[in-house]
Amino acid sequence: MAGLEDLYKEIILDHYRNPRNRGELETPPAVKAEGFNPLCGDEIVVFIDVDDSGTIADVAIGGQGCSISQSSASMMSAAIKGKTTDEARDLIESFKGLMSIHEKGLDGAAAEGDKPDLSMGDLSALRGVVKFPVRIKCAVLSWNTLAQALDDARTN
Amino acid sequence: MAGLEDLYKEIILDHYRNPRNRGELETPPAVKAEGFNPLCGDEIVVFIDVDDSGTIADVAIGGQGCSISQSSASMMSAAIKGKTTDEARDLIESFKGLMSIHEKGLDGAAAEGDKPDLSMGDLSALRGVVKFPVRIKCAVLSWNTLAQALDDARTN
Amino acid sequence: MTFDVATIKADFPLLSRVIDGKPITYLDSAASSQRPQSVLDAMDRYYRESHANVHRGAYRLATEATDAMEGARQKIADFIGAPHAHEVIFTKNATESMNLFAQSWGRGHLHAGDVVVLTEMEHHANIVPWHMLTESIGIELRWIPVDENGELDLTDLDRLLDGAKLLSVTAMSNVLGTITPIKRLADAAHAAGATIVVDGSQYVPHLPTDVVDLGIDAFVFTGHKMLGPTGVGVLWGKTELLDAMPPFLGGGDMILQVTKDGFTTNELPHKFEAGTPAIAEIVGLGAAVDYLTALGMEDVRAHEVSLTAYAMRSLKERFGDDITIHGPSEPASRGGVLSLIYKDVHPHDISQVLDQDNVYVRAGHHCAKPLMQVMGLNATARASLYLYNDEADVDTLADALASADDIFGF
Amino acid sequence: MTFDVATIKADFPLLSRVIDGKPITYLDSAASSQRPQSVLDAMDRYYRESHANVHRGAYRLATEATDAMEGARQKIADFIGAPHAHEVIFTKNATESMNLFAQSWGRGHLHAGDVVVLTEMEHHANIVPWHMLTESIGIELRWIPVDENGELDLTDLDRLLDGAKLLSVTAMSNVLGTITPIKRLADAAHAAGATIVVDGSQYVPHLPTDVVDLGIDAFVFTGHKMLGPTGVGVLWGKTELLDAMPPFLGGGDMILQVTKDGFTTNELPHKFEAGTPAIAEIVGLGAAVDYLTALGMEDVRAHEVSLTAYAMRSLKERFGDDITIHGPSEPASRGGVLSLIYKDVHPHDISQVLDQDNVYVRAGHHCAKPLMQVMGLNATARASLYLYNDEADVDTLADALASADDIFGF
Ligand SMILES: Cc1ncc(COP(=O)(O)O)c(C=O)c1O
Ligand SMILES: Cc1ncc(COP(=O)(O)O)c(C=O)c1O
Repeated sequence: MAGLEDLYKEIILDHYRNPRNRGELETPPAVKAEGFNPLCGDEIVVFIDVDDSGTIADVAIGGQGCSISQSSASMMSAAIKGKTTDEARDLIESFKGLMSIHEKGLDGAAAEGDKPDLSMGDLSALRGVVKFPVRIKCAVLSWNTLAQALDDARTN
Repeated sequence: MAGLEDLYKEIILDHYRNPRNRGELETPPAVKAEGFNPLCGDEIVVFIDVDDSGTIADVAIGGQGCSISQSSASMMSAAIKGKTTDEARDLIESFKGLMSIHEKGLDGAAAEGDKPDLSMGDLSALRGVVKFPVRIKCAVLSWNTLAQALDDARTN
Repeated sequence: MTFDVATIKADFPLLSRVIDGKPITYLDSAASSQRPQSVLDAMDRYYRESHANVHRGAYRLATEATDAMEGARQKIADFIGAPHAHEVIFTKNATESMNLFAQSWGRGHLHAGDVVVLTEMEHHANIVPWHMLTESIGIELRWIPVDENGELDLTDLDRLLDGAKLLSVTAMSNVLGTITPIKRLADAAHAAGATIVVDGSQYVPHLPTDVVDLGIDAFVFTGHKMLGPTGVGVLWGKTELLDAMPPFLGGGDMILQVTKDGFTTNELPHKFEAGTPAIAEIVGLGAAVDYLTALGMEDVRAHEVSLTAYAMRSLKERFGDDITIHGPSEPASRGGVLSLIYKDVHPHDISQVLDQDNVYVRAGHHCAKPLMQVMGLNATARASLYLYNDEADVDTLADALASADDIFGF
Repeated sequence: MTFDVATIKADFPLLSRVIDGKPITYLDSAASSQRPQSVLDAMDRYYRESHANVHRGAYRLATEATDAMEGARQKIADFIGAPHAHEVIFTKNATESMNLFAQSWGRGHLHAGDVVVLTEMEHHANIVPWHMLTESIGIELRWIPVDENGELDLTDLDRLLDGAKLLSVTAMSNVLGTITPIKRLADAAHAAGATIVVDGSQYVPHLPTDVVDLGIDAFVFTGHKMLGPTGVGVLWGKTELLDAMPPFLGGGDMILQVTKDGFTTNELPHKFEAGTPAIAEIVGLGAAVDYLTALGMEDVRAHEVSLTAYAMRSLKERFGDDITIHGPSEPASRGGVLSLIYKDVHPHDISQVLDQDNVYVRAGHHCAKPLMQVMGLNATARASLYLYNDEADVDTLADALASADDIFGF
């Protein structure tokens, strides 16, 4: 059985206690997307401000949730700020690959995504989450919400 | 366990093979009531012609069903013809008493109604039905339909 | 694995029951089948080891329960060839499945005057929900007739489907055993621009099923007729179709958000599964599907065709014109549902006489009153065969039937 | 019979499970209870000996199955003080019961602009069905507020009920444990000319229940929270009320007559029980009620009040202001549902940490989002007590909770 130390890595708790980019952005120019985890009630609000060159100039995170959903959102915000929307989409894919236990089995070590080249930075600390399958939804919530925000930004 | 000879008494089979008062009566002056057993699909149609003195001057039985429902209807028709509506109601009560296993238990002998004085004639042959609880509904169907016809006759 | 009925029979505890010193002969599987020990064990194990409420808990037991339930959903999806497990919606029985479809799809798609096409051989579960929509919305029903052989008369099919919104049809009659030509009906419905939903309650337990191959849009069936427990049924539908349907029951698990002002719905399958599901029953149905898969549905079907052929042949040989077996005369185009008329003994009395010998058949209208009316019958005695029945069961039935002569004096 | 928790615990196979060398501490009975061996045995025996479809068969097994099911109906009627067994309608869970009531009674009695009164502490099962009627019929919802102590604020009750057609209210909150004053609410509803339906899902398992004494018109509850199996729930209603309601699901068993032109409905309870019922589950629920009756519901309640008092006292003593226990502070006016907030560890993380010690509590919104919003919370960690829990379980909870400090570094 997986130990809690696989889940609650120091860096995760750090992002939980000191969330990066916490707040709101004015809409417009920013777009806002909300995500819910209907099971546990976690809520994430993602604001992104995409400039004319397609770069995520600013990002802010709101909502409430557990250490995993909050830290994942915080790390995500740090990772995408200043990236292009295409890079952000690649990152979403990589992160979801990291979290996809179905294809990779439950062994955390083998759970690396198909694009391990993309620098995951702090995010790879979340790898241990796959050993706790119910928590995967927590980790992925902010990323799905970001995907929605990117879609909205495109159609605007 | 009860044997089939308790159920299929000779007199019952006789009424089944040669049903008395089979047919229809013209309505009006007769009243007609239909009864269904939703479980097995048995259908009984009862026609009664009540004269001004409150006597059941004529009766006819239609419908389709098993030996028990058909013979019970046939016996009933013979028993009520020429009786007053009040007497017919008493007979309904007596017959239902005979069939009421709930109060009397499953022992056929003890299942006699509270008014055993009323001459049940051939009808007492149906007493064995209480040993086959699912068949009680068959035996009682025509009597419930008669009760309905008597109600209708009164309101006419 | 060879198909050995004696071995199979031994898997079903109820079938070895002895009453008044005599073994029982269970010939009422079209009403409800029996269950193998493995299904009882799966449910028992679930309750003894892993029960907790599903989907909402983060702890070990809740995860085990959720995995057991979702694992069963996947098995059942595979069993009927459903492309996605989320297309398998759990209900309490086939009746609820059809009502869910009628109410939800109907509210979204049907308006006054719209036409729904049924057949004359439907079970009440596929009639009454549409009568209810006739009352509430004012739809119009059209009926595909049944011919003397007990098959659908498709002469006027195109005319009946013309302008129709929906065809709702059984894949196998529970009275006549008739297997209907679903692929052809699906093509005809789609050509007419209609959706097709199929009642597979009598089909899934007995034939290999592939909803994609059948070309249908939605499908309902029930657990207790396919070795599963009571209390669980299934609605399968194509993702797009289910996504476009409004919710049916409201409550926990089917929501994404609830406020005092309103709610939004969760994704499939949860959207249609309000409240605590029949978790143990779903697990049991998964085990039933495992049992059927291990036997092989092709072999189950082959066994039943040959047993049905034996039954039809031997009953006819023994009783000649004294017996009528309704439905298609060709065993290969029907299931093992034998609706019998014996001399002029009423079916209810037949059932009573057979009961004396622990031979269990059903007498009545089999929840198909419109069909009975078309056939000019009030009731039949129905003996239905399943994978655990053998020729000896058929012989016992014949012997017991003959004893009706003693009582009714022919 | 004295109330001996050790003996009781031994009746529940799951509670003796050992995981990773440690026993389990099950504190999630408000989500779903565990089952005693006698309930599992009753269902197993039913399947091994007496299973057949009910109500329609004349043979021995079908009679046994029907008697088992109808016997259970009578037991359940007696358990809640229902005057007639036919007033007990079996559904698949409390959620279906409430939807049945809302759809059927609602269609018969509610029109655009009519008012239905709920409370802010309802479970989604008693909110979403009414939102759905808001969408389809255009009814208006009013909400009885919840005060800081987690009790209903009845200051404005008469105004809220003024002109209302229905009051639908929980008898016990599944988040706060609050026991609501049903008798008083029933009187007020009736005085205002409104009907009252009560969600007894959290009440029936824990307190002696008498629907007549409560003075209510209809009542819903669910089997799996009261030692019964999954897949079965109950709607109780007064005969006149149920008689006046149109049918909900259409199909077999609920009809008297079906033709191609329409149908007529059967009498109670069949009118509301379309299709094959959850026979084994109903039998299991009957056995659960036998178990509860043998213990005595007065004693069950007394045990839970004293255990709740112990839990509230000992958690407060140990954690002081680091812990918040929501809901009424007086154990006698609440059930053993303890919604906890510990320091600023998120409830989901609490549940994860406790899971490490096999202590099972639920984290989340508990299907009561409007209440969470009123309370200004996003989630709670909920430990819920039942007849098989004891003070040692509470102590284990407290020890496991303290270990959160190690991880979250307080
Ligand atoms: C108060 C209350 N009402 C209704 C329900 C719904 O019960 P079920 O999920 O069995 O339908 C629950 C439990 O989830 C509950 O706690
Ligand atoms: C063809 C058919 N459809 C539907 C049903 C209804 O199944 P259930 O009673 O499990 O809802 C049955 C069985 O009774 C059936 O034979």
